[in-house]
Amino acid sequence: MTLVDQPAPAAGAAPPRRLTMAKAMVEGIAEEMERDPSVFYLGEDVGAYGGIFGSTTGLLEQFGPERVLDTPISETAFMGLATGAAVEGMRPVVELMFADFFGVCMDQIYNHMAKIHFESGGHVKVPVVLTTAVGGGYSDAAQHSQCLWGTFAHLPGMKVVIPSNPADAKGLMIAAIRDDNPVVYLFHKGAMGLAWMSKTKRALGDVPAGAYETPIGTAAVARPGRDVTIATVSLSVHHALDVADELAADGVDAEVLDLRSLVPLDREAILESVGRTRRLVVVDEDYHSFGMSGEVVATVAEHDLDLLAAPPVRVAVPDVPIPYSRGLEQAVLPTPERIADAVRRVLG
Amino acid sequence: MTLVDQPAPAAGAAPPRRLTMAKAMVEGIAEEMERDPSVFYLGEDVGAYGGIFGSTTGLLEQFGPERVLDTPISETAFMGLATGAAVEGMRPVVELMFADFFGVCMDQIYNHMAKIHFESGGHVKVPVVLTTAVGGGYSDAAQHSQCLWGTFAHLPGMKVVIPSNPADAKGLMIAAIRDDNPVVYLFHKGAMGLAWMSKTKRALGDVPAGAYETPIGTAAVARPGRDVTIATVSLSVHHALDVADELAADGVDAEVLDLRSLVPLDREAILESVGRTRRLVVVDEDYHSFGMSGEVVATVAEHDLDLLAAPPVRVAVPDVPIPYSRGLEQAVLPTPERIADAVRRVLG
Amino acid sequence: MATIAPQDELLDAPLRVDLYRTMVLIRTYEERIRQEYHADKTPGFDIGKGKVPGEMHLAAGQEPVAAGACAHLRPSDAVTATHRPHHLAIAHGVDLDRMTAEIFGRDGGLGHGRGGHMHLFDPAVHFSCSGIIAEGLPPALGQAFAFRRRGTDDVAVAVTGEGAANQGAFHESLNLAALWRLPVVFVVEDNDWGISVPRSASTAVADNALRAAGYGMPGERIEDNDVEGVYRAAGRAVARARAGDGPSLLEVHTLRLWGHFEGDPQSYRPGLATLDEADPIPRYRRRLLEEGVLDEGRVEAIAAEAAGRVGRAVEAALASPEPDPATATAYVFA
Amino acid sequence: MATIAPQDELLDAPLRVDLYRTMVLIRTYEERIRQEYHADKTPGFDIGKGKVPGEMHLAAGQEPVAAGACAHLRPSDAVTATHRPHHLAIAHGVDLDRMTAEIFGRDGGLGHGRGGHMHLFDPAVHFSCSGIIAEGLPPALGQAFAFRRRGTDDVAVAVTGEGAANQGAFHESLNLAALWRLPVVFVVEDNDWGISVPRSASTAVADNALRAAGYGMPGERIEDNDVEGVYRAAGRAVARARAGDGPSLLEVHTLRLWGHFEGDPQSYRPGLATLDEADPIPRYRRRLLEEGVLDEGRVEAIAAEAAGRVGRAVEAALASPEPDPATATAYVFA
Ligand SMILES: Cc1ncc(C[n+]2csc(CCOP(=O)(O)OP(=O)(O)O)c2C)c(N)n1
Ligand SMILES: Cc1ncc(C[n+]2csc(CCOP(=O)(O)OP(=O)(O)O)c2C)c(N)n1
Ligand SMILES: [Mg+2]
Ligand SMILES: [Mg+2]
Repeated sequence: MTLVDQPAPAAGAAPPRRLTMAKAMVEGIAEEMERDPSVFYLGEDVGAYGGIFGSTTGLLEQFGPERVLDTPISETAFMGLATGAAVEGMRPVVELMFADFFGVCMDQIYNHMAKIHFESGGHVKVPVVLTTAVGGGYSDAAQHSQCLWGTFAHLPGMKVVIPSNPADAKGLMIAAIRDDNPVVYLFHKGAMGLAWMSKTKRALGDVPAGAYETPIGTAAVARPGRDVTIATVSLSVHHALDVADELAADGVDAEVLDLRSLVPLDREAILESVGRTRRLVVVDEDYHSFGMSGEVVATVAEHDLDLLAAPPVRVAVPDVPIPYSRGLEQAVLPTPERIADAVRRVLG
Repeated sequence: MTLVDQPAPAAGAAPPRRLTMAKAMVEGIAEEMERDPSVFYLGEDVGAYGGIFGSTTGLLEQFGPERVLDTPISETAFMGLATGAAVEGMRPVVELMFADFFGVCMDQIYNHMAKIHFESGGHVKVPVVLTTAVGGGYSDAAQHSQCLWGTFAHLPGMKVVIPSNPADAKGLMIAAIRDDNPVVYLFHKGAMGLAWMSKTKRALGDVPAGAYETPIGTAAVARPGRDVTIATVSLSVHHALDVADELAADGVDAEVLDLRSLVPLDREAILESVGRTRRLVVVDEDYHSFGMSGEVVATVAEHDLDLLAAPPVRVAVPDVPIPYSRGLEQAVLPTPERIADAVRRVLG
Repeated sequence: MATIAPQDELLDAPLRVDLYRTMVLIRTYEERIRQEYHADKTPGFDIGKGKVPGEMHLAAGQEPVAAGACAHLRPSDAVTATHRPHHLAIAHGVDLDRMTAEIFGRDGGLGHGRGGHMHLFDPAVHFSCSGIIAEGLPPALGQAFAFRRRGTDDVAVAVTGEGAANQGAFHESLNLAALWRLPVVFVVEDNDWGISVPRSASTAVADNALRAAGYGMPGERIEDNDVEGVYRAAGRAVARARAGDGPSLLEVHTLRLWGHFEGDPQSYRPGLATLDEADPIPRYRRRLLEEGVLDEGRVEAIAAEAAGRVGRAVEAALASPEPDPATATAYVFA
Repeated sequence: MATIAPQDELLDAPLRVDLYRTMVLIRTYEERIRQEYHADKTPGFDIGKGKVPGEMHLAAGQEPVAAGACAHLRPSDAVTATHRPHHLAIAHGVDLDRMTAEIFGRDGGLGHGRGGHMHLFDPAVHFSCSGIIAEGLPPALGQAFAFRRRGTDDVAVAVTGEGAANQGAFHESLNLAALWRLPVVFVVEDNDWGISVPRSASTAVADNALRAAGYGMPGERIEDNDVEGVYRAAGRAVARARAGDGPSLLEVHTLRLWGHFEGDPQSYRPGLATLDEADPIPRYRRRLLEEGVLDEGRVEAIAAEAAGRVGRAVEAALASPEPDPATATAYVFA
């Protein structure tokens, strides 16, 4: 009975290692902190606790309190501190405990972190990584279960990356830290492989040792297929893969496209995949309207209507706050059942 | 040389009157304040100043400082005050001076104002109207020129209305005040008819005297046409009408659909119009990606791909903060030139 | 509402028994919730499983704050709590059956199962809470504003943790409440911790009451987790608010007896072994026994009464149906 | 950086002349900007028209704050200003030509015409500003943090208005800076007004220095818009920050001589007619003349020098080309 994971095994173990997404993320941070003294991590409960969702487990022990800093519950102040430190050449990684809390510090994020580079005509760089936990599925209700990537992706000036698996979690973290721009890094609690939360069988994955970058702005074909493209991100990639496996038994060959990054959005990969499968299902754990699902559909429609053999289908949270009660929450999340239904629908 | 408008003429004048959008908005507020003692207005510089953009001119004189309250620059506190007062049965209208400032108080808006009704299982009502100024075009740069309606519309629990003309400004205000839900009311500075800002010829309009409601969630055909649907909101409605007039000379008959409300979005009206014209241009002064333009396109695409004879075209701010310099700003705004180009493109 | 005894006089015996009874009811309730919460999460703690899923923040040790402050309130007064709301809800008289049903995610809950334990709204007693740090304060200002406009002398009690006192919302709320002389009583529950972060690592001053001066309002810190100290100080603050003299700030040095949330290993926390010695309930019981205000029989009766009440609440909750998933999108708009 | 004279000693004459010279340069600059701003907006004021469009917030009357505080700084120190930034930018040595080009929206501007007058960034002297109330403070903390990490004794001076002192960001920034002993000097420019709202209608206390106690840092209010008072107080605060002893809060009672922004009718403001009497520049000039630190010739030379410098800046700005609209989407990402 614990909400804390064990620290990752000591570095130096030979590849391939199977790690949880949390451990892979921490490994990426730790390797960059070793390489570059200007990298530091700050946020709430990221020190002794190791991050409520295991995002910093072991970092305090390894790097000490000068580089792994617990902050007061003052998101505006410490988010801005990260921005200012980045302006002066440091490379902060700053954690917002839940994405749901963005509203207490959004001005720092989108009016400052995201805009200073532009306003300065390119003269000032703001290399911050903003890490934050997203997603529901464990009855944490309306203020602690949201994904909100559509909100971040709508506002210019920040890159937005969303790893779904351990290898990408490490590679995108390294790429984000090395990027000279603000990068919002959204990790799904349900995909972190935490001991105290239900896991999918895909929560563990092979993670290369040593430094590598997963390119920001490049989607990945998580499963190639011919009949339909399921475009999605984050935990829903796992669900989509499960659904694809299940539908394969019925002779349906679904392609799962893990977008991995919303800004930049790999529109070419979407068009290429849909160009082959000619059918599109977008799965989005964020709210339905005015977000990712609409953007992906519009990307295809405005490019070439003939690409699509059937109207695209969206599976998202139907514009309702996330309800607490399990049955209600499951009814609004993009569950495997809803994804499978959508695939069947788009196949006609 | 003044940034303040004159107060509206005394009530009782016979209809039809031609009013600016600012005066029509104020008239709606004033009539509701007279009718319902639980209505009050609060915000920064809404008292003696009369609202930086004329949203409250004359209200202090008419209703006194108990019902028209200047606040400290503490958006989180006074936004929440509005929510709490609404919970207790009052009907506050609360002004956020510029929509661009949402980030200093977004938690109050979307985690409280917008969610309390749901979290309470419908037992608590939150009848707040959140008024805020949007839009650029006068070189107010990256922190004072945004529209951001996509951001508000993405998050469930708030209605989002956007008047483009004086009659709707009054009717939507009255409807918003009487609505039992939080309603975000976005008024475009460039459409208010302010003496100190460039105006389109459509800044003045006939406004009925007395109380009437413009239904929330209903789009309006601002100009009927057969060849193409230009779906848009706010100041861009004026530009679209200008473009339609101009193109009529070339024999193009454009329909201009003023969505007026993003939540609820009148999807039927979009489908009905596009069903007739079979061509769609979406004009959106908000950022291009993950917002309104994508949602409107997706609404059509997911309904019936055959509705469209050509790929839809979006005219929006190309995911760049609003630049200061006039030439740069005009290059990123959805100007009449860009709209006309898009219409020509969609007509093939 | 009993009259407030001066600092050096003993409080009335019946009042002291009431304070004790409230604390016992709260503790009994939270022990039961804790048990129900963990009951079906084994083997292997899984936060999303069981009859009561999700995060669970219990207030064991903080009962003196709730009992002492809410003793001055009537149902028409408002109380705003945090992510850790049960003690205040119970002390302020929130419907226990429907609150419990909400915690169990049932349709008969305060929020028809939509809200959960961090989102309890009972309009009958003007109770609300929020899971966002310090952001419950601003709506309390609005309630107070509405009370004054309505011409009543009702007040709003707005509670946060010491960690929350470093949020911007705290500052803005205190300034605005003072400026507009709103009938608000701000209560900071200083339990020394904000999750794993000790007060010394979050707050630049040792006493939040010091901050009251920055808003021109009275500030007072109550040491020792003393329910009677809270009662007296809250009495002054509530009276001041009712009289139209504006807000006050109280900080109570209290105790988080258990983890931040259930499942918190508290490995960051020294002195865990001896924590129970500081439990305010046995301490107060011993004192009332010594002073002859309680006897063993009365103690047992109070415990039995609490157990009975809590048992009935849990039974009622479990008897309420799960919400129908087909209604999952209901209640977004009125 | 002159050494700081004790409170009762006169400042050195050359320093006093420097303070005066800085104030004159600022005023000369702002008078010229005001003139350019309005020049081509007539007939009928149109905010979006002219060589300098958009909102324009000038700091006439607040020169003592900038001159007094920045006199202690070196280019490696940071200054963060608000929507009203010119006086601080000039006093801290921001490149005047490129700043002016930015205000005129030219490609040679500090931000290639992207930023405008509320968004001036000059990394060479660590200068920045923001149009969002109080939200410039948190980044200043980060600059101070980086300076300390780098092992220098550089400091960050973070400036806001008195209206801004009621924003949450103000509170959070002061607490965090104090907690981490960051080398920050917070300066509140109290010009009595937040647009049309007088201080009494925004702030629950008469003196923001009182709030410093809530963060365990020294607080000091400088009355009378006195440049030498600012100089002395800022000297103490900067020295403290350089020594590693943490932040301080200064509030200066200053004067908004003109409207909130250009075009502000100020109909809400009493005493407009006599405002010029309080202008700090003639006042300081008279004093220096009386005390023999300046003579008329020197005064004229300083004025001429300022006019020359400002003239050259405006010329340079006007010589810079407009940005190419084809590059409108540049600089979103590095
Ligand atoms: C704005 C915001 N930031 C962070 C959190 C996460 N969080 C929940 S409780 C908590 C600690 C609160 O500490 P305190 O205010 O002392 O209350 P306590 O838990 O001790 O009762 C934190 C950081 C949150 N809910 N909201
Ligand atoms: C968060 C936010 N709210 C409101 C505004 C609009 N606004 C710009 S300046 C100003 C007044 C600021 O007053 P003060 O801090 O005293 O500075 P001054 O203008 O007097 O220099 C306001 C309300 C803003 N820019 N940002
Ligand atoms: Mg605490
Ligand atoms: Mg001011």
